[in-house]
Amino acid sequence: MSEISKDLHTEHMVINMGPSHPVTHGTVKFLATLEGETIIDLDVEIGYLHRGFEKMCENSTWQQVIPYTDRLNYVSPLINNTGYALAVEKLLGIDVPERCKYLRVIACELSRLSDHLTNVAAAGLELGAFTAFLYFVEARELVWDLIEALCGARVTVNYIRIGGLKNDLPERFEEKVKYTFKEVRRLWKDVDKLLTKNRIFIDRVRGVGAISAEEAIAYGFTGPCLRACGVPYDVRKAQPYLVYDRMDFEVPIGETGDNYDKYLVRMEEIQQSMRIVEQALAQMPDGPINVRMPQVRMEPKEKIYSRIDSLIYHFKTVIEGIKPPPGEVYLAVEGGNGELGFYLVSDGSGKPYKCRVRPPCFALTAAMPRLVKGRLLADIVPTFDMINMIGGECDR
Amino acid sequence: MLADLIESLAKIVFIFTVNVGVFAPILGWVERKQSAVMQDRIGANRADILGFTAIGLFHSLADAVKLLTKEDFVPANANKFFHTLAPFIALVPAISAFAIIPFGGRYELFGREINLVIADLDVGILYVFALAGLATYGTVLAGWSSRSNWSLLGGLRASAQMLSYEVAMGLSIIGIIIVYGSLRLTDIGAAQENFFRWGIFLQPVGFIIYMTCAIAENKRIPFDIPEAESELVAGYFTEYSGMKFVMFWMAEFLEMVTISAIVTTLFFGAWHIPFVTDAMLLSWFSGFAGPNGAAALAMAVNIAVFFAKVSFFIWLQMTIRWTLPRFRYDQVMRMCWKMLLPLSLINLSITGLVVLLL
Amino acid sequence: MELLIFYAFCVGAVVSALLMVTTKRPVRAAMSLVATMSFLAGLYALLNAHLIAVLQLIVYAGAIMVLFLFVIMLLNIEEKEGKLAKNVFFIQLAGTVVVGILMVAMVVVMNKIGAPVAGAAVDETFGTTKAVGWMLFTKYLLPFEIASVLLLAAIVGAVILAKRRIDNSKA
Amino acid sequence: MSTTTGLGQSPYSVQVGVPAAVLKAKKVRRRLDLTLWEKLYVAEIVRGLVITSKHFFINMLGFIFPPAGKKRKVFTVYYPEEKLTLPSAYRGRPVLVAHADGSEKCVACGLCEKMCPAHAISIVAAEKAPGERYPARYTLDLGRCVYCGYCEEVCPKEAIVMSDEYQGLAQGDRNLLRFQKEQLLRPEGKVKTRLYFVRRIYSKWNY
Repeated sequence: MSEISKDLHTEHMVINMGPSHPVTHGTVKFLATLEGETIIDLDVEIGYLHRGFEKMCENSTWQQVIPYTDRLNYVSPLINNTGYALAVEKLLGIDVPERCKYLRVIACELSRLSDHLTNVAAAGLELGAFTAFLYFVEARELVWDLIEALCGARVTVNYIRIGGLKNDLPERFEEKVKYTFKEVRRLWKDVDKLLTKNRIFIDRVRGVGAISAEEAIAYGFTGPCLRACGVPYDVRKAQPYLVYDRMDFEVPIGETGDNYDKYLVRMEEIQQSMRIVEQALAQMPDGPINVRMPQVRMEPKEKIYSRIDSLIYHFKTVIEGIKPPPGEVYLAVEGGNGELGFYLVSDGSGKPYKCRVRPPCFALTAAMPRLVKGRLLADIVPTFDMINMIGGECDR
Repeated sequence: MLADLIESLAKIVFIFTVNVGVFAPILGWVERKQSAVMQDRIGANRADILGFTAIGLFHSLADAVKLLTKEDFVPANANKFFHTLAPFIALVPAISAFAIIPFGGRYELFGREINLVIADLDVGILYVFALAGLATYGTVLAGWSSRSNWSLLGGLRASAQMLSYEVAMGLSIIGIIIVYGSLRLTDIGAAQENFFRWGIFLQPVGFIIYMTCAIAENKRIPFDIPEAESELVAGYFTEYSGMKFVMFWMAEFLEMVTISAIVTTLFFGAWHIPFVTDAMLLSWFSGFAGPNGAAALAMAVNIAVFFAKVSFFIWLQMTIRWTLPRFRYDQVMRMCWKMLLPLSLINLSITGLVVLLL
Repeated sequence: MELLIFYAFCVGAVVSALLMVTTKRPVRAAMSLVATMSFLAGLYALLNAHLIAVLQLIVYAGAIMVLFLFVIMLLNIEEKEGKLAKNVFFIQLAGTVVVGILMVAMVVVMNKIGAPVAGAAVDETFGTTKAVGWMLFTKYLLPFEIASVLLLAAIVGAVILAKRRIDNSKA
Repeated sequence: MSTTTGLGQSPYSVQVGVPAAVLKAKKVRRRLDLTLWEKLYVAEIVRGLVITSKHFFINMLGFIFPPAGKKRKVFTVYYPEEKLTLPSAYRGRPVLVAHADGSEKCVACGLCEKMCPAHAISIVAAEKAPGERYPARYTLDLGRCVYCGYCEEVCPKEAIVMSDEYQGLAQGDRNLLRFQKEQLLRPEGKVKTRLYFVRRIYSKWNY
């Protein structure tokens, strides 16, 4: 070591990215140690959005949990609703009618559509491509219009019920879907042209945040981030729930697991989701949407107004709650970010004894230091965007 | 002597009004409105005077009032002197760069020869580079004096980027200088009377390099890494508010106008309409307006054409800004030193060779 | 009028140069130097040497001083007093003596040579880009080329020195 | 790590027991290398500019010559002047339904209070006449309400429904958001469509 460099006074710069920083949407803090602009250490601090979801569930009846699940991954709330409802139904050992299953598939895929649109758009926004962001937000707005027509709200949907659904399809829904998907496909093409082959965008995302399939599995990756590594794992295919086994769709996979692959996988999944919705609408049979079990799903209003036995059941179900048999159950659905699991324990009372959520983005966020260490400060941006951490889901 | 003074004063007042009075405030509105229309939105349309909104134009007025009355916040640890000085250093070169840009031809009006340029300097375009070099201090000092990590990183990035791109920018212009054989912008402008001798046909590569470097020098997307809001919050002006913030903002817009004006002058025929020479204009107008009236009308046409071209390039820069994602820090530097600099050197030597052989 | 501006620039240059020397804060000193450079550029411009003025701004104020500032910022030198602060009095005394001697020498030299020539004394093309370029590439071609080779050598040397240091620190 | 190595040899489908044909994996990486033309930046940048300026000019035309029946081509809504047409499923602020004589339909059974996930409803019940209950006080804290629509769903008397009102909910004082019975009461005619919607969606497809 020469004399000069011995005296040379260098020190690392420690910066706090977040919790309120433009890139840390979802409220998270990165404690980054920089050498120049290179990240030599990164610490992720989560928990800024902790609401005590799991504890809250223990103090509410089984039905009351559903609005809470809306707030888990607030970009794709319908999938959370579905996952929870399916888990409770598994606990109860009941099966919902055919039409309900198809409607749930449609709801889930619309939600996934809005999730991926938001994610890709936000990634573009944070890399500076504001116009691409707004094109996809426009598309998402159209999808949300569909969701609003279906559920009555855009984000806090509260649509899926244990043993059924809140309501049936609104009038002229197929027409709206047709119009919306035409527009979404047009905007998808525009964004594809703006970003996919743009050298600036490719330079920013390709090779950044790459991870091998083995390591990704070891970290507990699921969803688009795992598929980007080349593993065709999709809960909809691996353990088909609802009627996904009747749908014809492909699982897009990448090669290296870098941000470019994650982007491409999400872009492709937008297309696949639209295909699934169209197929489900075409195949959907007529029939009931709720199970005929007054102790689980309330009776039609007219019966409640007119018949005393229905009314008594209604009161009992609401006040005491649904009473699944004691036991425990784990059920996973394919959420917007990956495998969204619900682990429920029942002690036979009207309230969950334990409701634990396996959030897909928790494992992804945990891998952030591995993904960006040794890279430049600016690489946090696309990597974190493609991980798509949602505070509500990660912190619960 | 007095007439000279009046003439140059008139020109200064004209340019100052056009730049600071018209372009700077309106560009804020244009940026919002144009990006909105590009992105299928409506954009600013709320500010009104007596219920009259003028498609949102009053927003620039409202912005000005708001920002002027806003608290001028200086961080506790900041170096107050340089923190205050920095925005001025950033703004002054942006305003004064326009002095050497000709916005019209040379005409005889009431027996006086009037040249539509404030200062017809012999060194011409180099003056702009000198001012661009000084503008660097604004950002560097702003980044340093704020005593914030984000500002410091932004200031460091800004100084490295602006220094590097100045080199490539200078070299890209030399091709044009060789072709027209003058540094004087009025000469270059006058030489482009012939449509087929416009700079864009003679130096297409030079145009692309210059445009790239100029946008980089102005620190706008895709080269806005010194202020990249998703990485550095707002880079070197993170800690600025109120009037000082506006000065950076205005400097950016004025630089945009200057860049457009230089591109127009060097590459797109300055004040000329394709296939129409100034003499033709004069002969057309003198038919009904007399010699003085014809000169005045021709001057007006020149100015209108020049600013129309400038407006187009402003539109183009805005479109670029709202279309592209931004580079990464190392990619910006690599692009400058490994792509633009060699490219401009090659362009330069080829131009020199061709000029020598012809 | 022009003379007034000339003197104003002179005073500015001297004052900022003095500030540069006396201030103990690195950034302030660097910025004073920038101011000196700018005033000098103004002086050149008033002396009809436009090209030199602009080059002064581009090269010294625009590029080299930015690098100075860059380094100062990177090293994050605090606004501390220098090590010599203890013997302020002697240093000031010594400085005064040296400056005084220089002043006297300058006055003597000035008297010998005579007053600086006025701007009007030179011919029309003085200081234009063409004239300077012509001189540079004909009469002073050899010194010009030698200077450029010297600079190249300096750059290569700097790179080599910097590189070796990094290698050493790794080993 | 050691348990997951060797993934390259055995496809993942074998591990999860799903045949590869079912998974229908589709490679998305279209090309590994960029062509020289794309490496030059310029072509793709120009393509991007063409797209955004296409939007720009179409929208500009849409502002100057709006399409028939609309004010402009972009679908942004000038909010206070123009309003969205809400779907029939829309859940706005919950309101109480009043009889024709102005008295509330509610019989203070307390189901909505019990079901409300946000504990926004509190009812104090009283009796008008023996056996005829009514809510002496009905407080709905709209600062807590999450608009889930459970109250409407469980009400056996069609006494509380989700209206299409969404304005006037921004207050500086939380106490102003504690709506009392009088503020919540709406005549039956005003919420007729919603009542019809609720009755229909619950009966049409339930069985």
